[in-house]
Amino acid sequence: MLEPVNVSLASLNLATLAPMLIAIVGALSMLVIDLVKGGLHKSLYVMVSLLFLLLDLGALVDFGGVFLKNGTVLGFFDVMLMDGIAILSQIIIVAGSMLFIPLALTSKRFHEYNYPEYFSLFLFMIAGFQFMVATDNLILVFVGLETASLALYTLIALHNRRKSFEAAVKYFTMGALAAGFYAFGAMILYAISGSVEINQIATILAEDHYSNIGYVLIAVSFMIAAFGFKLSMVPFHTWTPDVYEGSSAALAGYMSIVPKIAGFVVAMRLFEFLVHSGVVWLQVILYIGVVVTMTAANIWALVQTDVKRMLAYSSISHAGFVMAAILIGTTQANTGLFLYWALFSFTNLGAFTMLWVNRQKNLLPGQSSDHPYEKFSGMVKTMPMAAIMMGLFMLSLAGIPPFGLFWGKIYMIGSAVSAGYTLLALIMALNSAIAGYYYLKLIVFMFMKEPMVGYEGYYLMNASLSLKTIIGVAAVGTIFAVFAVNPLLEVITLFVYNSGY
Amino acid sequence: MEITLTHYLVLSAVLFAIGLIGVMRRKNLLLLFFATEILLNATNIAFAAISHYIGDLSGQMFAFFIIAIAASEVAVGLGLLIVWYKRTGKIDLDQMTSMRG
Amino acid sequence: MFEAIAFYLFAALTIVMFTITVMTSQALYALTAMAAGMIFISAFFFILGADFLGAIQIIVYTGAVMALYAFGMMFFDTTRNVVEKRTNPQIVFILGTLAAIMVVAIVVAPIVSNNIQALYPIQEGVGNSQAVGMVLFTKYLVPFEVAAVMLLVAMIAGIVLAGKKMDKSLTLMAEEEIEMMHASTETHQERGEH
Amino acid sequence: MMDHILSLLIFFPALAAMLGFVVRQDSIRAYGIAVAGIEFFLSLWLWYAYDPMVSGMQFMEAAPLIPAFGINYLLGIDGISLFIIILSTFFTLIGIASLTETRRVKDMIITLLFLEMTMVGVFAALDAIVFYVFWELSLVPMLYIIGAWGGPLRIYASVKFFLYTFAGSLVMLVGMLFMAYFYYQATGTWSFSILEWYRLILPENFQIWLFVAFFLGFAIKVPMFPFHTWLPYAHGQAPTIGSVILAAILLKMGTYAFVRFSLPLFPDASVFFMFPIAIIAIIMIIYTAMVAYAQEDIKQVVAYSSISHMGVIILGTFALNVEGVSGSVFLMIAHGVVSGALFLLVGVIYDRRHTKLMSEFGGLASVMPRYATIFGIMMMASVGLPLTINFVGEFLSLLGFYKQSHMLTLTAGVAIIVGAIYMLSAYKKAFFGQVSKEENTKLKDLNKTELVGLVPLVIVAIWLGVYPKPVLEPINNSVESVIQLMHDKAQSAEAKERIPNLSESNGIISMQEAH
Amino acid sequence: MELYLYIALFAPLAGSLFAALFGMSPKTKLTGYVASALLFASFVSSAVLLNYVMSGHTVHVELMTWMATGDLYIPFGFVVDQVSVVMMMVVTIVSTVVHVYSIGYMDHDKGFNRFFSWLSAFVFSMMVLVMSDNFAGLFIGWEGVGLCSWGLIGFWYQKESATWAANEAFIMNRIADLGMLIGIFLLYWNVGSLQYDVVFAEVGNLPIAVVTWIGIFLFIGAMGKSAQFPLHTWLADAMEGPTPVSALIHAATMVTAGVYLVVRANPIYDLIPNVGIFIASLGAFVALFAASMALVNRDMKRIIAYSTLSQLGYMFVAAGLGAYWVALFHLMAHAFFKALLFLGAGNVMHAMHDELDPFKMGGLRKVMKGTFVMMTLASVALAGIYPFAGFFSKDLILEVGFVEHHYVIYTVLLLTAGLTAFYSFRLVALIFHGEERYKLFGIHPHEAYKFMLVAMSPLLVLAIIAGAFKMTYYQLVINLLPSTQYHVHSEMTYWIMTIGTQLFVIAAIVFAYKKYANWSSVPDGTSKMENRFCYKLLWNQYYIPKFYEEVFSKPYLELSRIAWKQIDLKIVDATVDAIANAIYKTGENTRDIQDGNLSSMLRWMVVGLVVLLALAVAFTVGYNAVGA
Repeated sequence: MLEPVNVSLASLNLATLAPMLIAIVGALSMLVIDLVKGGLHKSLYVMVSLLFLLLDLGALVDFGGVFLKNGTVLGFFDVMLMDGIAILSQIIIVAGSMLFIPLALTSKRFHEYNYPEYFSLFLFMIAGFQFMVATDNLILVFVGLETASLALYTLIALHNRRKSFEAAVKYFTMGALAAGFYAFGAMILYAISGSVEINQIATILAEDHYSNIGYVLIAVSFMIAAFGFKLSMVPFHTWTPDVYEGSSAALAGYMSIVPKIAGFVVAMRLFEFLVHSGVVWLQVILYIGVVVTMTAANIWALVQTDVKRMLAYSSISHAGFVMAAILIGTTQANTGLFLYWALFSFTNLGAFTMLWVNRQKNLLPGQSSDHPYEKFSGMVKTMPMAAIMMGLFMLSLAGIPPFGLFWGKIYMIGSAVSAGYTLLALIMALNSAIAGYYYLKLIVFMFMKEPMVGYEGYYLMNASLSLKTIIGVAAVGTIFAVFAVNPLLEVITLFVYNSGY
Repeated sequence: MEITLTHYLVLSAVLFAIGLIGVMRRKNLLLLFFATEILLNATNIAFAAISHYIGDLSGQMFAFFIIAIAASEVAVGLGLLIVWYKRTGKIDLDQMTSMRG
Repeated sequence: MFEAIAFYLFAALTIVMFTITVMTSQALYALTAMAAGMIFISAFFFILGADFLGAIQIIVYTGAVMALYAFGMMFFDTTRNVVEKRTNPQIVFILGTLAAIMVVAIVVAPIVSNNIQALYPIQEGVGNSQAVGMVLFTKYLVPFEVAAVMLLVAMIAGIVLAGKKMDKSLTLMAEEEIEMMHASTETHQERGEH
Repeated sequence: MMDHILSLLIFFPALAAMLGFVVRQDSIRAYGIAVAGIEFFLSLWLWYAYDPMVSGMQFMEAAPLIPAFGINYLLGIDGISLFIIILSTFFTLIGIASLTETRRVKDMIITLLFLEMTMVGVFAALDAIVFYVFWELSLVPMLYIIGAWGGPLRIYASVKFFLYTFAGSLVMLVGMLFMAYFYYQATGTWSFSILEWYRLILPENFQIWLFVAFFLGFAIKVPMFPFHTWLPYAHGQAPTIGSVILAAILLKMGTYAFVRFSLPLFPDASVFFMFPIAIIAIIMIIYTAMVAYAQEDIKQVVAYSSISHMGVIILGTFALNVEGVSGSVFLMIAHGVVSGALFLLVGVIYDRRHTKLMSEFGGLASVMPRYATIFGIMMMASVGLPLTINFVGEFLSLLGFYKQSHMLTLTAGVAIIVGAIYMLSAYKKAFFGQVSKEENTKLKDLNKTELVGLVPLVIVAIWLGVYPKPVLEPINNSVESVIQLMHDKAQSAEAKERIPNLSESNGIISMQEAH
Repeated sequence: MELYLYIALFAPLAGSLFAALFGMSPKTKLTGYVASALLFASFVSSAVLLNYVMSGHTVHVELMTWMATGDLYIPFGFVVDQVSVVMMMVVTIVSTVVHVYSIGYMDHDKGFNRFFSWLSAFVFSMMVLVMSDNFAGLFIGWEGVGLCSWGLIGFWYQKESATWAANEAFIMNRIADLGMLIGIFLLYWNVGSLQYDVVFAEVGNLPIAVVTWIGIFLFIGAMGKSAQFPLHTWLADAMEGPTPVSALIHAATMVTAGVYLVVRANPIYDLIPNVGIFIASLGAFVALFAASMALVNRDMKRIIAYSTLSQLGYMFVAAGLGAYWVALFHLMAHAFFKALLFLGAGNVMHAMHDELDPFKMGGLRKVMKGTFVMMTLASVALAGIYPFAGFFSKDLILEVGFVEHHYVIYTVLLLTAGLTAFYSFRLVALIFHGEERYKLFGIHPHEAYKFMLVAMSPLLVLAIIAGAFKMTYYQLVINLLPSTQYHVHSEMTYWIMTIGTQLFVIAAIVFAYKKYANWSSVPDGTSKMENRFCYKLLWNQYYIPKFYEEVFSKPYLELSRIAWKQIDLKIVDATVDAIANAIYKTGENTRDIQDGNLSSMLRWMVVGLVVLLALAVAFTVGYNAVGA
C-alpha cells in the first residue's frame, strides 16, 4: 500500500508559483470580464494586462531580493526552481511583454485586438514561458513550452489574413516536429539516467563518467534540434522569416525576444553542464552551429527586399551570436547573454514598432509585402524624427557604439576572448560587419534616396500615442544604454554567478 | 528471447522514423498532423518501457503529459486548419508558399 | 516467451499500421490505420504494466483525438483520394532510414550505468493507477495544473480560430468598412431586442 | 570649468546640434558658425592653457562608466592630440563658414556638429572603449554627408566607406578586448584605460598578434595600401565639405591611433613590423602617386595624393625615434591643413562648373588669378616646399626613418619627386594654357565666403612652415615620453637598439644643449 | 652689421611681397621701381658687408628656431663670411641690373607686377641659399629658387612649351634635391647637426666611406641645380622664360648654386679626392658636351644656355680638383658676362619681336649699336681674351687642370675653349653682321630703351675689369677656402700655354666670322651639312631629350595608367568588391533554401537532425575506437 504523503505547506514554497499565477489569474479575469460584459474596447484589456504584468514583475523583483538574500528557492517538490537565471529571464520576459502589449493600441483596427481572448492567451503564454524557465524538470519545461507555443500560434493566426494563417500553420507544424524531437531526446536522457530533472541527469552522467556517451550524444542531438528550432538555429530556422512576415510587426518583434530568452535559459540549463564536462562533440557542434547560424542568417539577410524579413534574419543572426555564450559557458559569457538580450529587446522592439507604426492595411499596387525597403525611401525628408529613430535602431542593431547593442556585443566578444575562443571572437566581430550592410541598406533608403511618389499618405498610418511612447522608451533605452550597462552588469553577474552558471 | 529495453528503444526509433517519413512526405496537412502524432506515440512507448525496466514512474508521467500535449496540439492544429481551409478551400501545403526567400 | 511473442506481434502490427498511415493515399485508411496503431500501442502499455497509461491512450487518442480528426476530415472533405504532389520522394526515405539507423546504431548498445535510481519506484502490490495518482498529485501537481492551463489555451484557441468572427478580417478591411459593419450589427442587435 | 574643458569641447557641439533642430532653416548657417566659432575658441583656449613643458596627459577627466568591465570615461590630451583637436575645430569652423551647399543646409550643419563631437572625442579619449565609441560614431555623420549630398555614385561610395572601415575596426575591437583581458590576467581587474595599458609589458608573440589586429583597424582608416580603395570613391563622391573633413581629420584618426596605441603598447611588435610597414608605406607613396598622376579628375588627384602623404606619415611613425614620430605627428596637422585646403579649392571650381575633370578646364590662371594663386600656394605646400607646413613634417619623418634604413628612405624620398610630378601636371592641365572652353571664360574669381575659408589656411600653412615651434615643441615633448616608454618596455635586443634611449646621453651632440 | 645683413636678406622679400600685393591689379610701374629700389638697397648692404668682411670680420646671426625636435636643432641662422659675401655681391649686382632692365623689357607685359614679385622672391631665395649657416637653410633657398624658377620659366603660362619647361625644370631639380636631402640626412645622423661650423669641424672624424656617400649625395643635389649631365636637359628648355629671367637665374645665379654648394662644402670634398676627380671629369665632359650642342643650335637663347652649361662644367672642374677659389672666381666673372650676354640677347629679341633664330636676323649692328657692342664684348669675355674677365678665370682653370696633372681634362677644356669662342662669335656674326635677313620676315627692329642699356653697363664694366680684382678676391676668400696657388712651374710653359690658348681662341673667332659674317640665307634643312649624322646628333641634343621622353616620361605615364586602371581598379579594388559580392552572391544563390514550402522546411529540420546524429555516431565510434 502506498504511504500517505505528508507535506508541510511551508516546504512547498507556494510563493514560487506566485509570478505565474498572477499571469494566469490575469488571463482568467479577462475571460471573466468578457463574459460579464462583451464588446469592451481593447484599451481596457491592454491596461488590465499591463496591470497584471506589473504585478508579475513586482513579484519577480521581490523574488530577486529573496534570491540575493537566500539563494536559489526550490518549490513544489523541487519542481519549481527559482534561481538567478530563472528570475532574470522572467524579468526580461515580463518586461518585454509590457513593452509589447501597448502596441495593441494602434490607431487602425486590427483583427486580433478585437478579441478579449487575445489578451488572455497572451497572458497564458507568458505564464507558459515563466514555467518553462523556472524549472529544471523536463516535463514541466515541455508543458510550459507547449502552453506558450500553442497560445503563440493562435496569436499569430488571429491577425486574420492569409499570410498570418500560413505563418501559423508553418510554425505549428514545425513546432510539432520539434516537440517530437524534444520528447525523443528527453526519453533517451531518461533512459540513461532514470531521471527527468536536469541537475540529476547531470549528476548521474558525471557519476557514470559518461560511459553511455553514444546515448548522450543522440539525446543531445535531438535536444539541439528541438531548441535549435525554438532559437532558430540554422537549419532549423526556416520558420522564422515566414512567421515574422506573416504575423503583425509587433508580434514579430515580440517573438524575436521573449520566446528566445526562454529557449536560451533552458538551453543553458541543458547544455551547460555538458559543455563543462568536456563533451568535445557538443563544443564542436555548438561552435559550428553558432558560426553557421550567425553567418548564414547574415548572408540571407543581405538579399532580403522586405525590412521585416530582413529583421527576421537579423534576429536569427543575433540569436546565433548569443548562442555563443552557451558554447563558451563562463559566468562572463552567460552574463553577457542576459545583458545582450536585455539590450537587444529594447532595440529590436523599437525597430519592429517602427515597422508597426508604418503598417498600412492595403498593399499598394506593386507592393508585395508589408514593409519593402522602397517604402522607407526618403523618409528623412517627409518624417525626420521617425527616420532618425529607425536609423538609431538600425545603428544599434549593427553594433555602432554607444547605442545599446554595442555594449552587449563587446561584452559577449570579450567573454569569448577571455575564454580563449579567439577565432570565434573574430568571426563574431566580422559578422557584425556583414550585418552592417543590411542595416545600412535601410539607412541608405531612408536618408539618401528620394521619397517615393504616392506613398506619402501611407507613412505613419498606424501611429498612436502609445506606439510613439513605446518607440520613445525604446529609443531612450537604446541611446542611454551606456548608463544602464554597469548596474545591469553587476546585478546580472550576481544572479548568474549565484545560480552556478 | 527475453525482451529487453533495447527492443523497445529500437521499436521506438523505427516508429519515430516512420513518423519522420510521414512528416516529410505528406502534403496534405491533416495527414501530416497524423504523422506528428506518430512521433509522440513512438516516444511514449519508449517512456513506458524505460519506466518499466528501471522501475520508475517518471517515465509514465512523461508519457502522460505527452498524451495531453498531443491532444492540445490536435485542437489548435485543427483550429488553424479550419481557418486556413475556410479562407483558401485547400489543405494542401504546396499552396502555402506566399512567403519565401 | 509470451512477452516476446506479444512484443513482436504488436511491434509488427504497429509498424504496419503506422506505415499504412504515412504511406496510403486514402485519408480514411490513414485515419483507421492510425487509430488501430494507437490501440496497439496501448497494448504495449499494458504489457509494460502501465495500465493507467494504456487506458488514457485508448480514451484520449482513439476517443478524442481520432474523433476530432474524423470531424476534421469530414469538414475538409478529404475522404476521397488525396492527390499529393511528390517532390524527391527518395530523399524522404533516405533521411528517415538514416535517422532510424543512426539511432538504432547507438541504442543497440546496452545502457551501462550503476547509478540509475528509481526516484519514484514502482512498488509491488500497488495498483498502477494508484501509484500514478500519487506521483501526479504530489510531485507533478504543478505540471498537471499547467497542463490544465494548456488544455484551456487549446480550447480557447480552437474556439476562437474556428469561430464565426474569423470570417471577416478587420485586418484587411478599411476603417470605413469596419465602421459600416459595426453600424449594421448594431442595427441588427437593436432590431433583435425590439 | 577648466577641469571639464575636454568634456565641454566634446559635448558642446552635440548639444548645440540638438538645439539646432529648432533653429530655422534660414538662420542655421549663422548658428552653425557661431557654435563652431565658440568651439574653436574653446580649443584655442585649451592651447593657451596647455603647458608645453609637461610631457604627460593634461586636463585629465575621469568618471566611471562601466566599472564592472573596466570601462571608464577617461579624457586627457597631450601634445600629440592637442593640435589635432584644434585642427578639427578649426576645420569644422572653416567648413561651415565656407559652406556653399544649398540643399538641406540644416541637416548638413547639424550633421557637421555631430561629426565635430566625434572627432574631438576620438582625440581626447584615454579609454580604449571611449576611443572606439567616437571612432565608430564618426562614421555615421560622414556616411550621411557622403550619401546624402554626394555625387551619382554616392551610395556605393558611402556604404563602401562605412563597411570597410567598420569591418576593420571590429577586428581592432577584438584586439582591444584581448588587451583588456591580458591586463585582467596580469592585474585581476578589467581596464580599458590606455594609460594603464601602457604599464603592461606583453610577450612578443602576443604583441605581434595584437599589433596585427589593431593594425587592420588603423590601416583601413588611414588608409594604407592595399586597403585604400574606399578613399577615392569617398572623396570622389563626397561633397566638398565631406572631403575636407575626411581628408583633414578623419584619416588622421588612423595615424594618430598608431602613435597612441600601436607604438607604446607593442614596442617589440612595432620593431618587428617596422620594415614590412615601411615597405607598405613606400608602396603607398610611390604607387598612389603614380595613380594620382593618371587621374583625369582633379579631386581624385588630391584624393590619391592624400594616400601618398599618409604613406610618409606612416613611415615617420615607424621611424620609432623622436625626430620621425614628431615629424609624422606634425605632418598629420600639416596634411590636414593642406589637403583640407586643396579639397576646398577643388570644391570652389566644382561649384562653378559642376565638373571636376581637368580636361574641362585649362587656362584658369588668367580667368581666376586669385584662385590660381591660392591653389598654387597650397599645391606647393602639398609638394613639400620648404617654409610651407608640409615640409617640416616630411623632412622630419624622412629624417627619422633614415636612422632605421638608408635604402628604404631613399626609396621613400622619391615621394618628393613623384609628388611634384602629379601635382604640377595637374596644375598645368587645369590652370595653364589657353582658356579653351567657352564656359570657362566667364568664371568668377574667389568670392568673400570662399576667401574666408581659404585665407586662414594659407596663413597657417606658411606660418607653421616658417615657425613650427609652437606646435612642434609640445609634440616633441610628448613624443619623447612615448619613445622613452617604448624603449623602457622593449624586450628584444633589436628593439632596445632601434628605439633610442633618451634618458642617457647618446653620443650625439645636441645643438639645443649647446645653446 | 646685423642690420645690413637683414636688409640685404629681406629687402628682396619686401619687394616681392609689395609686388605681390599688386599681383591681381593691372600693371603699374610702381612695382618695378619699388622692387628695384629695394634690391639696390640690398646691394648696398651687401657692399657694406663686403667692406666689413674685407676687414677680417664675419657676421653670424641666428634669427629664430626653425625646427627643433629630439636632437635635431635647426635655426634660421645666417652667416656673412668671405664666401657668402662674394656670392651676395654677385647676386645683388646682377639682380639689381636685371630688375632695372626688366622694367623696360617687361614694359608691355600684362603680368608686369607678377613678374617682379617672382623675380624679387627669387633673389630672396638665392640670398637665403648663400647666406644660410646650415644645410637645412641652404635647402630652403635651394628649393625656393627652384620654385621661383618654376614660376618664371612658366611665366607665360598660356604657352604650352613654357609650362612644360617649367615643370620639367622643377621635377628634374627635385630628383637632384632628393640626393641632397639624403646627404643632409646622412650628415645629421653622423654628425648630429647641420650647422656648417659643427659639420666641418666633425667631418674629419667620420669614416671615409660615410664622407664619400655624403659627398656623392650632396653633389647629386648640385648636379640638378647646376644642370650637369644627365640632369641637364631642363636648362635649355628653361629658355622659354622671359629673357631677364634667363640672365638672372639660368646664367648668373641659380645654376651656380651647385658650384657654391661644392665650394661651401670644401672641407668635405677635401677629404674625398676621388669624388673630386669624378666631379672634375663630369665637369669637363659637360663643358665639351654642352659646347658641342651649342655649335649647331639655331636658337639664340639656347646657344647661350649651352654656353652657360659648358661654363658650369669649367667651374666644376676647378671645384672638383680642389681649386675652390678658382671655381668661385669663375662663377663670379661668368655671372657678369653671361648676364650681359643674355640681356643683350633680350634686346635683340625685343627688337626682333621674339624671333630667336639668328639665321633670320643679320646686320643688326646698324640699328642696335649699343647692344652690338655689349654683346660682342661679352662674347669676347666669354671666349677668354685678355684682358677681359673670362681670361683671368678661365685660363686659371686650364692651369689648374694642367698643374694637377689631369692632362685629359686640360685637353678637353682647351678644346672647349675653342668651341666656345666659335659658337659665341657665330652667334654675334649671324645676328649683327651680314645681310639683313630679317627684312624677309617684315620685321622692323629698333634699339631697346636707353635706360636698359644704361642698366646693363655695370655688367659690361665688370665683364671687362673683373679680372683686375683677382688678387683682392684671392686674399679675401683664402680665409675660408684652401689657398692653393696654381702656377705652372716653368715660366716658359706658362707663356706657351697662355699665348697658345689665346691664339687658338682667336683662330676660332676668326673662323666663326669667316664662315658666318656674310651669311645670306636661312637654312631650310636641305643643305648637305644639315643632313650629316654629326649635325643631326648635335641638333637633336644627342637624342637625350627624346631618350628621356621615351624611356622615362612616357613609360611613367603608361605605368601610372596601368597602376590606376589595371592594378588599382581591376585588382585591388576589384578584390574588395569581389569579397563583398561573393558574400552577397552566396546569399542570392542559397536563399532558395527558403523556398516557402513547408515540406522542404520540415525536410531541412530532419536533415539537420540527421547530420547531428551522423556526427554523434561518428564521434561515438571514434571515441570507442580510441578508448579501446
